[in-house]
Amino acid sequence: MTAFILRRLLWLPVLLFFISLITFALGVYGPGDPLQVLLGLRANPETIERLRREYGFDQPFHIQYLNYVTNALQGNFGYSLVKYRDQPVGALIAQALPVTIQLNLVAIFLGLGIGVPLGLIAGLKRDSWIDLLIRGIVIAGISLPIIFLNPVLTFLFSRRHDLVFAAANLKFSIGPILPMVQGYWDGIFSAKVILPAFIESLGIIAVMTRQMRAGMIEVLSEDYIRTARAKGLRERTVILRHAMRNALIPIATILGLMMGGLVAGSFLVENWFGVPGVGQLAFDALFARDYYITMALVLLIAVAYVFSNLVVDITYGLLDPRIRKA
Amino acid sequence: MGTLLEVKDLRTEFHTQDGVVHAVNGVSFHLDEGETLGLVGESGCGKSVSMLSVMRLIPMPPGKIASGQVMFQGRDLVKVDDEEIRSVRGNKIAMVFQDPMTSLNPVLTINTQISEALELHLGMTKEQARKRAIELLKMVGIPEAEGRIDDYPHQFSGGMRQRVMIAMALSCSPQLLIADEPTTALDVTIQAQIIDIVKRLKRELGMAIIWITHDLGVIAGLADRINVMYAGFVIESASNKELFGNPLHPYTLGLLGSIPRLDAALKSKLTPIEGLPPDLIEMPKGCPFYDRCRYRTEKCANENPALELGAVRHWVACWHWQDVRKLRKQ
Amino acid sequence: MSNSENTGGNRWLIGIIVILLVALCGAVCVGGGVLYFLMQPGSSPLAQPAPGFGATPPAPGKQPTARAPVAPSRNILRLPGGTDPRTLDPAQVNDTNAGEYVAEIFSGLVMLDQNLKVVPDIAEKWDVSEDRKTYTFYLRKEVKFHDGRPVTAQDFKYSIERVANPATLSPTAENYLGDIIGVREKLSRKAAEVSGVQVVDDYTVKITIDAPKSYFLAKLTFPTAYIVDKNNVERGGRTWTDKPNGTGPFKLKEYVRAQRIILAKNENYYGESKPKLDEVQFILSGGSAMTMYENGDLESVYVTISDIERVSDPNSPLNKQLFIGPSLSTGFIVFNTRKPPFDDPKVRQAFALAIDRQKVIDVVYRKMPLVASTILPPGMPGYAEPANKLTYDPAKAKQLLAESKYAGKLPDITWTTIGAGGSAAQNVQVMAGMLKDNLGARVSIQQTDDASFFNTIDDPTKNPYQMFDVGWAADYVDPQNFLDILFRSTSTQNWASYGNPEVDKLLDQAALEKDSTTRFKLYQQAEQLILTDAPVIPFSHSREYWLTKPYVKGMIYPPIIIPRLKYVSIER
Amino acid sequence: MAQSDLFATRRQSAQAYILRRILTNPPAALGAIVIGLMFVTALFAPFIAPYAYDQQNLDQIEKPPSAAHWFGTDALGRDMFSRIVWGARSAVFVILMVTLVNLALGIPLGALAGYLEGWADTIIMRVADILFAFPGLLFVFFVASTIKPGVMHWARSSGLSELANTGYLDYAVVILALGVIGWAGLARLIRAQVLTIKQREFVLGARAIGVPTSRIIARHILPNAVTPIIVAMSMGLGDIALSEGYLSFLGIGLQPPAPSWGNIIAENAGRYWRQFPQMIWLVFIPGLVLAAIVFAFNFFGDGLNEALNPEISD
Repeated sequence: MTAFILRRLLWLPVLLFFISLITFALGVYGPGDPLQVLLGLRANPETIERLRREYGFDQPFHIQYLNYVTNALQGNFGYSLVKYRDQPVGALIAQALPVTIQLNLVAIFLGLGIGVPLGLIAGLKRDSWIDLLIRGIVIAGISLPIIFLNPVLTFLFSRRHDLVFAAANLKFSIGPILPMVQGYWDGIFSAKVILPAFIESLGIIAVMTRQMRAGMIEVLSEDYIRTARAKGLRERTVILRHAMRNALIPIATILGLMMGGLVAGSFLVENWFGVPGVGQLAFDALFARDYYITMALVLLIAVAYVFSNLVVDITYGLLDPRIRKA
Repeated sequence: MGTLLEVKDLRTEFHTQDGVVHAVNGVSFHLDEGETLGLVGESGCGKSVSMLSVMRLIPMPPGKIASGQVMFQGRDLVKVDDEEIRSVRGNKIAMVFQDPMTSLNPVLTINTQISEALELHLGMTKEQARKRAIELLKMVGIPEAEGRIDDYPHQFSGGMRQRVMIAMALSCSPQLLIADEPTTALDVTIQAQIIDIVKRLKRELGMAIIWITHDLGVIAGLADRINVMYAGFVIESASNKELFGNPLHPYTLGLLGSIPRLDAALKSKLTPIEGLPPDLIEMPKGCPFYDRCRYRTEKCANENPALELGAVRHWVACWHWQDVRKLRKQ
Repeated sequence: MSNSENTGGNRWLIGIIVILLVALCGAVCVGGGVLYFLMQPGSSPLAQPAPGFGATPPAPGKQPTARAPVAPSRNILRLPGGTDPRTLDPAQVNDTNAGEYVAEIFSGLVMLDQNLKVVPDIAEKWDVSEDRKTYTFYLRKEVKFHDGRPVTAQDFKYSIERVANPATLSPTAENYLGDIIGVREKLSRKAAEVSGVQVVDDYTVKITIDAPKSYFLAKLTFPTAYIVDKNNVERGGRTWTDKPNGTGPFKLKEYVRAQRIILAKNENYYGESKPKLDEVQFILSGGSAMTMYENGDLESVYVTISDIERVSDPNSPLNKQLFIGPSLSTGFIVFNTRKPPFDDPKVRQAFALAIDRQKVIDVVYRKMPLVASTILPPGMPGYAEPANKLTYDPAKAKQLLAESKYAGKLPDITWTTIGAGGSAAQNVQVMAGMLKDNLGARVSIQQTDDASFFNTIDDPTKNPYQMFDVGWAADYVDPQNFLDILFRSTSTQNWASYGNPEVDKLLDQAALEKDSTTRFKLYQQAEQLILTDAPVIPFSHSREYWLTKPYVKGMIYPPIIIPRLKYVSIER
Repeated sequence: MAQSDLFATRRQSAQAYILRRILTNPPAALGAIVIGLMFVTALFAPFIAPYAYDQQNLDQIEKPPSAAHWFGTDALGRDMFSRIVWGARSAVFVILMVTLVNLALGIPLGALAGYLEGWADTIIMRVADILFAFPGLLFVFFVASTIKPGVMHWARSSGLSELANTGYLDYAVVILALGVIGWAGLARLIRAQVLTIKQREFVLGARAIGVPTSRIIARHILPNAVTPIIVAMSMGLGDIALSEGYLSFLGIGLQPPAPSWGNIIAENAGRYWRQFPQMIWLVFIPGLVLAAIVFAFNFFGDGLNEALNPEISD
């Protein structure tokens, strides 16, 4: 096990080297110059040349890259070039990261809380109308484009709707269900988190439901479930203790892998709802060619990915005794 | 001895995308207390399904018990509510399955799996159940039972797991043990050990046993009576001695012919039955064995024979059992 | 519950119950929402449009009538902040978004007043030498930084030296201070000190520039020349602006990135107009500003295109709170005169006449900007009503095209435009449609990001774009800022690659002319020549539309960065 | 187990069996119909659309649906129905091309990785890992926004400005970006298949008699991996349609006035999301059309999956 972990950790620097090299090259040689974004229409060739020189952008690529790596190894990931001029990239990410992680955690909890029971029911009632309905809803959830859900859901929940039933001569209004959708970000304990988290959780719900359904179907056809039933156990016990535990093992794996995605925000959602997270930072950085930010984010995601994989492999054994003791 | 279990005209169907599979087609038999009944037939003949139907363990849907009665201690197990059938399962009737490798839950300890039935049916506390579980493991011959009680199934060998299964089945001292090919997945020496254990425990505990197998050789040393099944029908039913000494159904005859016998090994070659069982979705209206039968006539194609008495306590479902007996004697 | 559950079933059961409850809530929300949407009978009279994607992230809104405006308990002004300012460092400011904050926190020797005239600020007066190259500024003696330290001439000197220090990486040093002798030398590391700025005594400073330039004082009003505190900068390191110590009418009280910026009154402000507000809060993220304004969460707000029709309606209560001001900017459609077919002036003129600009402005822009017929925007000194208004005339356009050398063989044209979203190019789409209908021109649209766009058009000799649209807003109030920068043949911002020796000559004369009336006349002559050659089509002059609560007095939205909040007061 | 014997499949041709299973699965059949409709619409767009997609009528803006304009008109007075019909053509084109690129990259790379193992496997799979590690859309966006100006500039400077003007390059960029990202999943799948199949007797036998590697892969291994590929691809098509929408929404994809569902939503969602009646036809209809297609692909893929693997395996 130790050797396995070590091997994985040794692979990390190699991965980081290649990723950083590629992103750095895209930043340096890619089109669009951050200084040009900074200077906008008032770009003065003299100014551009001076800034390039002072930033060291006129140096050969390998020197620039080495400088970057040297600084990065000392914990200095550069300074924002355009978007938050002169702010240390590390500090910017440190501000955005908790927001995104919190939002993603809420989304994952929503996804688990909705997806697992739905998958459980669908799996238990395989091929019944309720199974069909659940699968339909779940697939609809991931089929609705975010760019469509954003405006429609905000419209639905954040304003007053006057309902008129002319036939019955009825007229009433439903006030905004989520008035807190607007205003600035207040952390995950404000109502503002609900819509973005819900939209982000749709994909997770789909994954969880599908996995849980397939898992339940598979597990329920296992011999040991029949054994459990033959013991006269309550169906509840059979499902909760015998079936669900086995069906949840792959769910745990997926969850572990999702932990790697915690650090990446959905910029479509964050942008629309004004969530000051990583997604928005990445979006702004990409558009502004603020490539030190982009690079740091890319490296962060890579590290998170490697570690989440490692953690999954290690904890997998804890969940499944077959692997634990093997 | 009184009757423990009486099955009358049991029919089980599976509703699949391809059509209705008629797995069990009006099986009737009875079992006395302490009796050992062998249930014999090829794979897919409905022997397992009929027993799963008795315990109502058929997956529903797609399965469905279409009709019939399963009388057990004065109750019709087909009709009782879920709560009641559960109080029977594992308590009065227990079951041991074919593949010990997959029949134990991989993520629960042996203790949990044995104890849960004890706690449920006998109302034991955790400690009592654990003590009893250790006793049971000792009873089925698992060495160092105390040390192994908290192990997981994958830490046991196949034979040991089957012992655990038996211990689990016997935990509540059932009146009836249904053993669904418990030795098929094991190698020969282990098979013998398991059979010995079951024999010994039957002597000690006195429960009735229904032993399902496709291997007449296994059943010969075990059963008091044997039911032969084919395509969802019981086609012959007789005592152990009678069946082996006086088989009346062509299919039974074929089965007996396919057992390698030490004394006959040199003289006659093995004669497996040619052909395949009928399509259970589109059942032939006549005798199900028609296609493969050496004695078939026009009548066999059109009418399905019912069980009739062919000898003392010996029932057979064949239009031509008399011919079979004659031919066999020649 | 039976005993069997006790071996571990409980945890699962509780878990399942919790999970089901959560799921139920989710299902109810979704189901209810869908149901309730389906029941929606039709138009809501209170529909509120929002800004488009890209500019400001649109965010959900509340119903205006849902809540009565809550008056702030203190003397606090709340404004929409839009996106985060790029910087709060005067040396780094080059956009209005950042400039708005910096102009309140810091100040310089001179400033622009509400009428955009250069007036004394930290300098109480100044002398200009006979050759108009040397300026002597006399500083007020009572000026103090926010921390109480008095401001002296050395502080000004330090500030200029800092901007000119190449390590400061100022993006505006050349543009705004490049006229001062020594600044360019120091920027290129050829000199250690800016020789053009000399400290005469603690309260007198002398600035020498390289040529008599009438717009020099106007340039000095830009944040680049603001005074910063040496201790503050040197102790604060690269992020010293987290706690800026300025001289302006307001101090930075709090800045939470992407959330809010709060400015507080500078009690020791030296100027004549003392700040009257205790606090100004800029809300940076989330929320549609318009909705927040209507809910009483903001005291003043910009009006965007989505709301303009509603607000312009004289019956709307909001109409009385609406103000409109010029923005000193012009939007242009630029032809690359080195690329066919736009090397022929007749084609350019034909294109100009084939676009119904009024219609575009009416439909796409909901009449917000003014149709432009001149390069200089109204409000700019030297602006004159144009003789020829370039009225839409498809017949004449066809005729001009037929007279051109591309008659009957007009090549395909690509119109490049800045676009970050799929919705960005509506104006261009409409105009391309008009060119197709009126001239049979096949115009395709290519959106590009602003970085590549600026990069490309700022190098006119290599610019591959045939046709593009771009806007220009005044940096300082002088026609030179439009005509000289955009149309002199040697300028890097000569986007159209336009070259007319006559125009160049007029621009040279105007730059040196002392008498402003004559000077503006010269600029007008140049403008006429340019319009005739039509390297660009002036398209629109945008206007600022804003709403202000009636209890807020003195609120302005000037077209140029000026300290404006000190004029504002709340009176109920 | 006795049960599985009971369900012994009746003998019939595999294709007919799969087809029947899909057609008897209502959601999958519905999906197939919607997908078919989209293809037909795409193919016959010029005949179906009553107006040109870019025909403006500035006097008829934001009109609600009517007999003349089934889906109403947008802010420039263009017929929404025609735009959505033409949008189907963009969607189909992108979906097909991206799938081709994915297959062209994923199959050879996955097969090589699985067959050769060793360092080739390590390199290919690590690259796939990296692609997998990143949030898909962000990565596509990163690639697209990075390569687009480059491609445009290259096209113009190498005398292909005609091409740059036609809009084919917009398609090319979208296709390239989505294609470059999308192969990783496919390659993983194929590698896993190859690793399994390669141990089978017929492959070992082929190798024993000296059949060259390339032929073993092409003749023996790939045909056996077809089923999972089909399932994976059919599930992925919906994602491609969505991603194209997002890219266009962000302005990197197809350029207006060329209609794509993404840029139709983008044009209207930002502006009309609070104006109720306009929202119905300017936001709701295009959004639901895009959703319906993705929905159809997902259900079809699900049905196909079940048809091909009756006993659901993970």
